[in-house]
Amino acid sequence: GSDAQTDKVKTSASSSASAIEQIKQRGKLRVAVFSDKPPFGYVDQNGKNQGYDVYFAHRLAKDLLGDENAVEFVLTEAAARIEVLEADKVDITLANFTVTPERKEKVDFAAPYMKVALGVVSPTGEPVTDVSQLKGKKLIVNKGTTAETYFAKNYPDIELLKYDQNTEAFQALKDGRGAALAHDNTLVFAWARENPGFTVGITKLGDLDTIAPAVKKGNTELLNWVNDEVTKLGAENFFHKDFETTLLPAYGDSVKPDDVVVEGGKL
Amino acid sequence: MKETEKILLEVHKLKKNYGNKEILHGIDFSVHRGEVVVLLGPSGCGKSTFLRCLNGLEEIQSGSILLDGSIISDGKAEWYAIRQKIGMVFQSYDLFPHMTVIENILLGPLKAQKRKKNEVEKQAAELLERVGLLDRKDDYPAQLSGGQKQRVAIVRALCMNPEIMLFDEVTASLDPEMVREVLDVMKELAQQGMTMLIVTHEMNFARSVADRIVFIDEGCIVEESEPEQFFTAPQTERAQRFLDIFSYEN
Amino acid sequence: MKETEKILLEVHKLKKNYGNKEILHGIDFSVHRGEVVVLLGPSGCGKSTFLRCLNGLEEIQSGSILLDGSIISDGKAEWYAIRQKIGMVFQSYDLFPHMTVIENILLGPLKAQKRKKNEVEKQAAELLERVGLLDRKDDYPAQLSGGQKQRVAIVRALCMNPEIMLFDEVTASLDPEMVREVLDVMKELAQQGMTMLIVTHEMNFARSVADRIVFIDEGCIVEESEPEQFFTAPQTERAQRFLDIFSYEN
Amino acid sequence: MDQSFIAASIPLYIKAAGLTLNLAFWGVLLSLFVGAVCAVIGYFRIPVLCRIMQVYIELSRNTPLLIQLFFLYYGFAKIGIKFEAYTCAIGGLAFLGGSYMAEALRAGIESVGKIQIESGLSIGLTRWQLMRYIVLPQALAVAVPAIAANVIFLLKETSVVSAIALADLMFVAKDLIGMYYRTSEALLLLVGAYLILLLPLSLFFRYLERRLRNVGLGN
Amino acid sequence: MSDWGINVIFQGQNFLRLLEGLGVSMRIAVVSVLISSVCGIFLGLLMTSRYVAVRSLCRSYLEAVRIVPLLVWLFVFYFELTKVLHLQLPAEFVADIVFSIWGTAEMGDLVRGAVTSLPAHQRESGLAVGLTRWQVYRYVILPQAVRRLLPSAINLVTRMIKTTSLVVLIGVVEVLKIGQQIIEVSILKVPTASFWVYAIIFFLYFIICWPISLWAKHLEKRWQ
Ligand SMILES: Nc1ncnc2c1ncn2[C@@H]1O[C@H](COP(=O)(O)OP(=O)(O)OP(=O)(O)O)[C@@H](O)[C@H]1O
Ligand SMILES: Nc1ncnc2c1ncn2[C@@H]1O[C@H](COP(=O)(O)OP(=O)(O)OP(=O)(O)O)[C@@H](O)[C@H]1O
Ligand SMILES: [Mg+2]
Ligand SMILES: [Mg+2]
Repeated sequence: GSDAQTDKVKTSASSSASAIEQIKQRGKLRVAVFSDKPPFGYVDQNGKNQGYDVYFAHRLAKDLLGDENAVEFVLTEAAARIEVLEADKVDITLANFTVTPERKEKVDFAAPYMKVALGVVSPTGEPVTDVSQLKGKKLIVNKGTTAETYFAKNYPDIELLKYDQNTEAFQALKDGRGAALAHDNTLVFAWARENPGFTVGITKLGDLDTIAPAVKKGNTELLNWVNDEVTKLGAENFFHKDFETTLLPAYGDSVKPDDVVVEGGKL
Repeated sequence: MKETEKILLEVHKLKKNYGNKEILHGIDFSVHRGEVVVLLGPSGCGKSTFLRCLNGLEEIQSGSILLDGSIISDGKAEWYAIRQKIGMVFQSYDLFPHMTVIENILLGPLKAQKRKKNEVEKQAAELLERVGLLDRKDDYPAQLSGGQKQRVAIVRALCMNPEIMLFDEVTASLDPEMVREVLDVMKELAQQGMTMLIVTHEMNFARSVADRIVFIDEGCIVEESEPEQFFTAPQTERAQRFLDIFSYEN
Repeated sequence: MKETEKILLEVHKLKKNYGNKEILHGIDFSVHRGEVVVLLGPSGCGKSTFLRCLNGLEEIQSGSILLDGSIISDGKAEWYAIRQKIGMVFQSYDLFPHMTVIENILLGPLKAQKRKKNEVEKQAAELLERVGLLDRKDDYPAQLSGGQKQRVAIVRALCMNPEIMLFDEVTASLDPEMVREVLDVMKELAQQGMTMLIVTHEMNFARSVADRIVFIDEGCIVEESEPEQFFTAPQTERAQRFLDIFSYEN
Repeated sequence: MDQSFIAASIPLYIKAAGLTLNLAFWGVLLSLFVGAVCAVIGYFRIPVLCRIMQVYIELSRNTPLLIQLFFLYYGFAKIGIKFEAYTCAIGGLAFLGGSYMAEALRAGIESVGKIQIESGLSIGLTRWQLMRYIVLPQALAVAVPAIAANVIFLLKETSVVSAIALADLMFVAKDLIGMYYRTSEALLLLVGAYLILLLPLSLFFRYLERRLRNVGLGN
Repeated sequence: MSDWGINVIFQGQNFLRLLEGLGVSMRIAVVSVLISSVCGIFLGLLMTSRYVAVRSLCRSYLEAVRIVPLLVWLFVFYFELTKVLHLQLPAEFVADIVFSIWGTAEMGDLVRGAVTSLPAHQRESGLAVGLTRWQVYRYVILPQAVRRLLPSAINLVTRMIKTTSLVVLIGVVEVLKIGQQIIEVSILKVPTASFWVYAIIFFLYFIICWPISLWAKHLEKRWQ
């Protein structure tokens, strides 16, 4: 895990040098990923990075450097996803990074490779089927997720219980600490299937959000390259393959690929 | 002059061990009401231990202690009640540093004896006046000199109206001038008829205040006599050797 | 008897303040080689302060101190080097508690004077032998009695081969017997011709050991005289009052 | 720096500071209580309780608060005892702080001279009165620096409660960063908030410590 | 269900990974404790300086470190420093630095406390046997101060070990994060994994910190 940071003390090369040249010189593409958000970015029981984002990262490395293992994963936390770019710790962030206007001010998003909608899961006995039912109740969300941003912005009067870890959020739902839990609908579906007694009362909420790779603000060279890459990969239906390899085993048939996958950067 | 008829404190065959070491080897001893007894003896002979036993600060292994005719050493008596009748002043300034002079003095009478506040305050003021410290009553111990602290400690003990007062080298850590202040207070007490048991190394004071000198060595009472006799012609060779230390001619 | 021709330590118009308060008001004073001077005076008169100035532990405000003819108080001399010629023993047992007796003694000679280990060890053994503590050389200070500690402290100072020794009430916190042990050591030193400056409250000792008595009151030297004269017929009324404290007749 | 963002966030921080203070206050109070109970148990060497206390102290001092909280929050819910996050937070702080306070007080009590206890006894105080009037007041005074350090430690340690969804200062800062990525602003506000909470406290304790030293308690 | 939970720990490399994570925590703790001890002693001595300016400078450092949360220090050193100075420091190195800065401040305060609690006459006796000021510190003050500050210093060490879990914010993965990774991977299949994993981590911390506490108690007794 932490060996991702073996580079010695050095000053980053002047920004005038070509960004892609730099990567090639280094021989490694540095990508920020999550380490604890299966099935998108996580570390498996053998200590290897896995997931939808990671699969994509390997492909990027292969196309840029000719070796799918020429990638250095920098494990990150939600709160540090932009900082790692700004401080030049990584070249690309692939960490389930939802595109929002605020974030666009800080980083440059490439074309999306995934989309999510929110789902709300609640106990079967007291199902929440409409957001209005949540007034005056507690809704469980995860810090730094789309669900949090969405409810904070659109329903400021719903009290949010915010957890760091997905497991903790779901555990809290089980313990009855909130009336419902809002998260990416993919995860919510999968979880409800494994946990009898809970249903996804709201399956789609709000606008469809897109998830895209991000690069440092102003790094147009790399941005353009990633955009081209996403378009190119669309031609070969790459993300469907990604889906089958990484998401399908986790979600089973509760989620249809076209609910999640974006090919060629086009919704 | 003094009423010495009635025995106030009596000790029979008192033995005291620390661990396996016997420190007091069966002491027989008594003090009459109004009597002033000075205990002398080399360092480590057991004087402090003896006083502490009388006050229940140390458990005794055998023997008995009687106060006013009733046994207090049988484990049945409540020491905290008995201690209200026995005042004790130690060598180290033992005032409670977090309380003012007057609070130090009132603590025992109010909390242990549950007496009325006005009455005790009046008595405390009188006693402080007598030792010349009434104006310092709201000071903290840290603001007092060693001699002043010891005078307050004496007042604190007196304010409990004890039947007997025990003094354990109360001047040993004082500067010479202060020694004098404190001894003067004790002397006055003696003259007013307080029953006192005093451990001291001030030979001149011992000689002038004592009704009786008790000389202890290695946990036994070796000699008991009138002060004049003890200081001019001690009966035992040990006492003689002891007295020699204090006369520095060379 | 003693060679008192040469002045070893000289003090001119020494003034010392603590904050705004002047403690020593221009002291003029000297000690000849081999002389034993005892400083007497009531508590707080400035005796300790004076000794501490001589050893550079306190900065002085004006005046000068000369050791062996050369000025040491001008801020140019290195005190740590001068202190190697001036031994000092304090009232509080000042041994280093984390070192054994012998380590305490060797510290100065080895680290400050950088002398050879064998030589210093030999000298330390001799000195310890003389104060009767050779067998305790590997004990820690906590295992010693107060008197033993003070004897070690004296040996520690002596082992630096000082030209003069300063003693500040070294027996004040000791039991009577221990007082005797320590005074005997000092007396022997005096007889061997060590130059000494002693602050003490042991009047009998002062009388028997001193070549000269210096009486200080309120930061001034009030009287200087031979011991016999001082104790039998002091010239000033202040000295008389001071001496009265020590004779307890009442 | 985005000033409008800072202005908009200040109310959030004020509210969070309130929670932080609230948690710290009750946490410290309970810690002191737990610490005092432990100290008294240790002082009187109460047989069985003494052992239990030792186990508690070792457990609480040698494990992280985060995991202690986790077990309080989720673990107890598993066996049917559901504490509110707020209760857990205070409980957790008390569990952790209790052992620190116990150590501070123990050191304080040990510093009260034997002679003080004996003087207390010799004016006829009972053992309980002795504890109440003589030992504890002096022990507290001696322990003030250590207690002060613990108070500040606990106040900062409250940041861990964000793990159980309590919106304390650290929670708000991390949350704002995660949502809006105004990292500098969020952290600046965080430092500002801690400064306002901690600096007066720290200065006050320094003043207290100096005062106590000047009074010269414990001779 | 619950017997599933404990299995999680023995799947694949999980247990080894936890130990590795513990190794990371320990590496940071050991490095920063060593640095803090050395620097803390100097800081502590500076804090007893006779010059008010030196003292208040040290004091400001201490207050600054105490008031600003470690999280912020980590951010500043890892991200801001890079942005401003273009200095790329490895994350674990930054963790070492930040924990050393914090440890030095706390240790310095402990040393100051211990040194000032020594009786003044110890210093004076040292001077009186002709030692230089530095020698007095070296042979007289420090050895005694170290004995006095030991219990609280050990306290600090265990606290530092426990606090290392913060470093995950700059991408250093230590035992707690690995625990969370293991737990999250099992989110759908083994919901009870968290209890077992946390129990193991609880135990791991305890097994590291407890002997240190015991050792400190032992030394404290021996040095009485
Ligand atoms: N708590 C204790 N444990 C073991 N031995 C003790 C204890 N207290 C005193 N002793 C021993 O008991 C003996 C008598 O001590 P005590 O203090 O009674 O002597 P003392 O006559 O008062 O001497 P001093 O004049 O020095 O005060 C000494 O040998 C001492 O070492
Ligand atoms: N560090 C200090 N700061 C301020 N005043 C001091 C300090 N040390 C001593 N003094 C004052 O200086 C005066 C002289 O003190 P010093 O200790 O020299 O007296 P002394 O003659 O040695 O008395 P004693 O016989 O009690 O030892 C006293 O009034 C004392 O209060
Ligand atoms: Mg005694
Ligand atoms: Mg003096």
